[in-house]
Amino acid sequence: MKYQTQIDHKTYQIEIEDTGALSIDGQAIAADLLQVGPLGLYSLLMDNASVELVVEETQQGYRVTLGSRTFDVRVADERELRLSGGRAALAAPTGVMTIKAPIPGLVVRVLVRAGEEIVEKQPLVILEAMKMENELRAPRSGVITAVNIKPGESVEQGAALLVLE
Amino acid sequence: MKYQTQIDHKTYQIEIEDTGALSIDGQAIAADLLQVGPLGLYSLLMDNASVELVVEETQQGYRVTLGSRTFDVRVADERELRLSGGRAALAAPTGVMTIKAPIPGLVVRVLVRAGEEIVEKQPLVILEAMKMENELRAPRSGVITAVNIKPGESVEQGAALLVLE
Amino acid sequence: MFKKVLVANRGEIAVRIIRACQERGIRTVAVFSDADRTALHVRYADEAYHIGPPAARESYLRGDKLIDVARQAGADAIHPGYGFLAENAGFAAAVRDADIAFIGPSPEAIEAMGDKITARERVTQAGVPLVPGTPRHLRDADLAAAAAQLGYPILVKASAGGGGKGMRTVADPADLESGLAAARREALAAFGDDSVYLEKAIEAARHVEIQILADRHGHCIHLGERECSIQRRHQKLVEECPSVAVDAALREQMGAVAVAAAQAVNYESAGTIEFLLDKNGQFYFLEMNTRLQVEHPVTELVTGVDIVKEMIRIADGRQLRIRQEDVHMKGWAIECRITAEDPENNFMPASGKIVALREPTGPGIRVESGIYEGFEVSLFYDPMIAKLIAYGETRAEAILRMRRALKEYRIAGLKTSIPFHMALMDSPRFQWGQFDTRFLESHTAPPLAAAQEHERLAAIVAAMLHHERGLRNIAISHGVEGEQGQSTWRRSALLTGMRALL
Amino acid sequence: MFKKVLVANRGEIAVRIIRACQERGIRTVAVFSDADRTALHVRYADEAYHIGPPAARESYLRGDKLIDVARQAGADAIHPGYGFLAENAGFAAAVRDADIAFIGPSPEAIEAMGDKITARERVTQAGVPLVPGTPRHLRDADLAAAAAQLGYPILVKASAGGGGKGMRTVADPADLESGLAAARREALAAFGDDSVYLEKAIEAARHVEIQILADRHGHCIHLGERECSIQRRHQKLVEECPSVAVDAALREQMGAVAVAAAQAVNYESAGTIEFLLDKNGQFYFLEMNTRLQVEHPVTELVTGVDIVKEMIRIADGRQLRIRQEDVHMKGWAIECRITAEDPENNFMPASGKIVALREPTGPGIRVESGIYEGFEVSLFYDPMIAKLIAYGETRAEAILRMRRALKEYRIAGLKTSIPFHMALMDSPRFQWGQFDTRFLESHTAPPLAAAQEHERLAAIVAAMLHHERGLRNIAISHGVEGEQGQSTWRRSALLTGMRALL
Repeated sequence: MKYQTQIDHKTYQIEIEDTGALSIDGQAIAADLLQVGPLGLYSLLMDNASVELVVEETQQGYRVTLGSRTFDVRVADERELRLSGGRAALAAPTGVMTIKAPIPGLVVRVLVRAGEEIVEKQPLVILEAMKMENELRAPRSGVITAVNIKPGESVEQGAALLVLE
Repeated sequence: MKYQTQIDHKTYQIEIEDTGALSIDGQAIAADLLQVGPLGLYSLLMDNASVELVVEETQQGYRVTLGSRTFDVRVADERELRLSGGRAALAAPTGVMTIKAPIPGLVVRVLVRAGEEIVEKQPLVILEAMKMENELRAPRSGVITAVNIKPGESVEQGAALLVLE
Repeated sequence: MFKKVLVANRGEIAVRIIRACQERGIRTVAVFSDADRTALHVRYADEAYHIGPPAARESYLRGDKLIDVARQAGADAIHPGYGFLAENAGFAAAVRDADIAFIGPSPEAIEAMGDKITARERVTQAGVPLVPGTPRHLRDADLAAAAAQLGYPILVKASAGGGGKGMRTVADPADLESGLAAARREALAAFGDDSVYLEKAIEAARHVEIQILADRHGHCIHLGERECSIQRRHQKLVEECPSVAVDAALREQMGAVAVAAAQAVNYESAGTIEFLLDKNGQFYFLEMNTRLQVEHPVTELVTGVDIVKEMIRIADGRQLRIRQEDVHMKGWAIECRITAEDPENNFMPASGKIVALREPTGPGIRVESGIYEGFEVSLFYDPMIAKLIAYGETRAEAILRMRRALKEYRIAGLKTSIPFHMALMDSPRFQWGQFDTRFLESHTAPPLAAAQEHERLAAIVAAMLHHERGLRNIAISHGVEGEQGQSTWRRSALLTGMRALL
Repeated sequence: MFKKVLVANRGEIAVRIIRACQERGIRTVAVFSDADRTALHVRYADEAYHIGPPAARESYLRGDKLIDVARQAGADAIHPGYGFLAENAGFAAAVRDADIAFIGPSPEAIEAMGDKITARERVTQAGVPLVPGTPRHLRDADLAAAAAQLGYPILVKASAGGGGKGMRTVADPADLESGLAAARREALAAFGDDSVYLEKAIEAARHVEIQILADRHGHCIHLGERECSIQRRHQKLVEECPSVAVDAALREQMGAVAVAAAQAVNYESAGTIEFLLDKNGQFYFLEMNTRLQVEHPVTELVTGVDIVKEMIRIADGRQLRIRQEDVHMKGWAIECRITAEDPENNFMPASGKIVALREPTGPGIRVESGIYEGFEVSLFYDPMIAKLIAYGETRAEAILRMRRALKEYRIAGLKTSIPFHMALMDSPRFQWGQFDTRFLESHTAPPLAAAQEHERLAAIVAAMLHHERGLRNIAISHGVEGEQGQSTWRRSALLTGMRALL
């Protein structure tokens, strides 16, 4: 079985045979993966290198934490790749996206207007919570199509603040 | 609902009402029990006393560990009590019982013969394991009806050593 | 000695105090809000009482309820921990009026040091050096004039403040107006008082504080300094004892000044005098924290003194057990505050259930934790969920132990500050001890470890899990169910791995 | 310095050594049997290699495989830990022949001290006092004659032995024959050699041992004593540093003798000289353990020296970093060996899956553990699964901390020695320091805490769980699922509990 995995903008081709033999971008490796403990903690031995990882399933795929870094990994298998004609299966999410409040708080500043074009990681809203100001940044580039809040408003956790298209 | 619980030879009458109100041997208490963590660890607040317990379900009922002590508790509800006519529901196990090897090892000595009457906690077999001699004792009084092993024999964990009636 | 102590707090510090009581044979009473019924402090205490809804103002800040519980439980003393009511003079007075011992200083001392202006007046009479500054309650126009006189850069601070809230640095006169407005807004939100004052900003300054212990019989000693310059928005993230910037002579000098400051308010109990230390070895009084400090463990490890137990003894009216000459500093300790915040996203507070937890152990490692596997971290309280403290013979050994322990730490389910701490421990400037309180401004994003190989591993693991799920369409086989090592991966990998060996 | 160390062991000691290497920036290689694929030492190491089936003789005792793995992994040193091959001179020689550094003494030193008769001969020449005894390889008749001459009670010991295996005390000449037979049988089973010898039994003796460190440049120092008298069947259960029975003068005297014993075999690395100490302060050489000792952490806490890191430095050919006069003992440390054994059933070995685990933390507590939640404890290896070490300013504080920590420890799924340790810490004779190696014979069943109230609580909890299961016929509601506090119990209890407060 062939898989295509994508992390940020980098793609890896992984093949796993029925025997369990595994290769990445054509290079064979010995990989041994076991869950340890009741929850998403895994022990991986890859060519005898020992690594512990935390894996959580997300809507888009898998969130893998190892060392001090977290990676969001999307995986497509052969069938999904065929159906979508290659890379498209793993394209970045597009379409309408609602920016929600990750924490409850007071809107101190709104840094964008409806209709404004924005780029990934651009600051959008300043939210005060825990008596500290927190900056919300754009998860991806796009156009702001709606602004549902104004400064001075209190918002609950999960409240829809902006719409991004 | 009324419950009768038994630990060793002591019996407690516990009543739990639909409101959650609880009494033990006629004395009302406020009890708040919550599981904490993924497995059998519980936090109990009883009249504001805070206790942490580990509870495991066993064939006979519940094994409750708190502080340094472990209690095997048998519980019968109203219906079970009616059916069995009171205390009988919680009588000690009788009938045929197989004494099994709790660990694999070498049988060093057999201290009882078939037909011998024994009392609870009497030593039955010396089993050498981990290079140390370990004494198996009688779980209850009765008569040994079969001896399946002899000194010098190696036994696996769980092997039937003796039969007690 | 006290028979029963009520701990008027939650989280790691409540657990810390409960442990100290247990180690003195004193029974303990915990209090909890609806959010904390299963929290560790409730489970570790002998008794626990519910005090209200999650919001602190309806539970942990309700002094009346806490005193009611203490009466009901028959507690003869209350330890306030830090935060919440720890520096509330009214609460300390109410506890005293209820004929219950307050394990901390007198209401008078709390009040004197709690008001920064009064504090400055009191300590300056005792010969404690101050940063040049203004009185409070000035109007913005007067503050602007004073600022021009003091010289920029200048610091705007909340009169009622603490913990860096409502604090602002202004480098340019043009920014003063907006800086004052922002500081007043934050101060009002945090303390219900928008009064601010100014201080000359000390450049390249370190935040160094002195731990003191004082009994009610006139004895007061210090336990050396703590280095707390690693701060973000005036919030401490990492502390150590001792400080690379303090030698024995300076320690003696700062210690004597700290003792004088404490004695200026007839201080009793443990307390901390915070100083700014500039690059020339000049130091200036900042404020006194009239309570147990978050970072007290680093001092405990280096001096061998259990500060919480000493507080209990002092509140019981005993004389100090140790004299200044009995205090010996040995080794080096570093503390990392583990917070539920995302260091890769501007330290955004995080909430959620802790789905997996493994705390580091082993030589030289101390963990002070308020969490467990299954605990729900909410946004109701301070984001600090645990403290990791490493002790070593030398600073290098402590740093290396901290790195090792951070690497062992597993908290899954929410973002934490651990990646920040790992990057900091790898930072050469931190390792060399070359930093001041602005270190994180100039080094805001310490580079995270290059992770090319890690990214590849993450890709492989995701594909393997996807494969296993797809193939079997059942849950991933768990290594811990049944025999260790039941998985298709295991068998194939062992076959591969064994070939070279056998 | 070494680039990569292979740790030829498992469990807590493998984790301990891996941590020391990480704290020195050395890469680590773990080895594992089929039973240990997911063990902590495998997960904490940088690399891990499979070496065979669970049985130690097919995996951890296979020196050839270990050396093959070291070569394959490019390891330049091997640390053997304790047990397994740690005192196997042949293995140490094979490692040396493979041009890999052995982090331990020379094969010659291991061999000299491994044979008890040779050891006695070598150290006696260095002026080390011995317990009067016989040569080995005597026939039973000669042993009987020698016993009569030495005087009863007498000790029968295995020539090849260690760890108390094959050891017997005989008080009456009539029991000598059966005692010899039993000892020979155990010795044969344990060591493949039924040769035994006799020693005069020292009554009311304590087991006190001296930790030494020696480099290859002729420097040898000691790190003070450890008290190890709390033993069951000659297996240590609890150790402390220092010993209540040793004062500064005796420490100096025993330390000097221990250094002489080590130098008699040109010893290099960490090692331990075990003594019997009688009530008059006379001490006798028992044996030398030519390896890292299980109980090394108590010495580390009191002296501040990381013994494992020192072993690595010494094996790298460095000179000792500290001189005798740099060794200062401060505070008190106690270690409890947490074993998978049932103390209420004659210490029967226990096996099973650890379904819940919470290790104690906080001030003065160190845990050295080889287990995790989900780990399967098998009967293949030593039953010691973890060590709990408490440190305090005084012995009393250490004991109180140990009690507190034992109370916090939760290991569910199998029986452990924790209840034994809790009872021991409550024993007045232990608290007063009045014990010798026979303490547990005369105090075999320290009374477990009176548990009338606990029994009642157990009854209530069982009825509540039974009720909840019966009523709903669904799984017990978990406090940790969804919001904290979702249970019928909770609501009713809070109603009850709140009435008094509001």
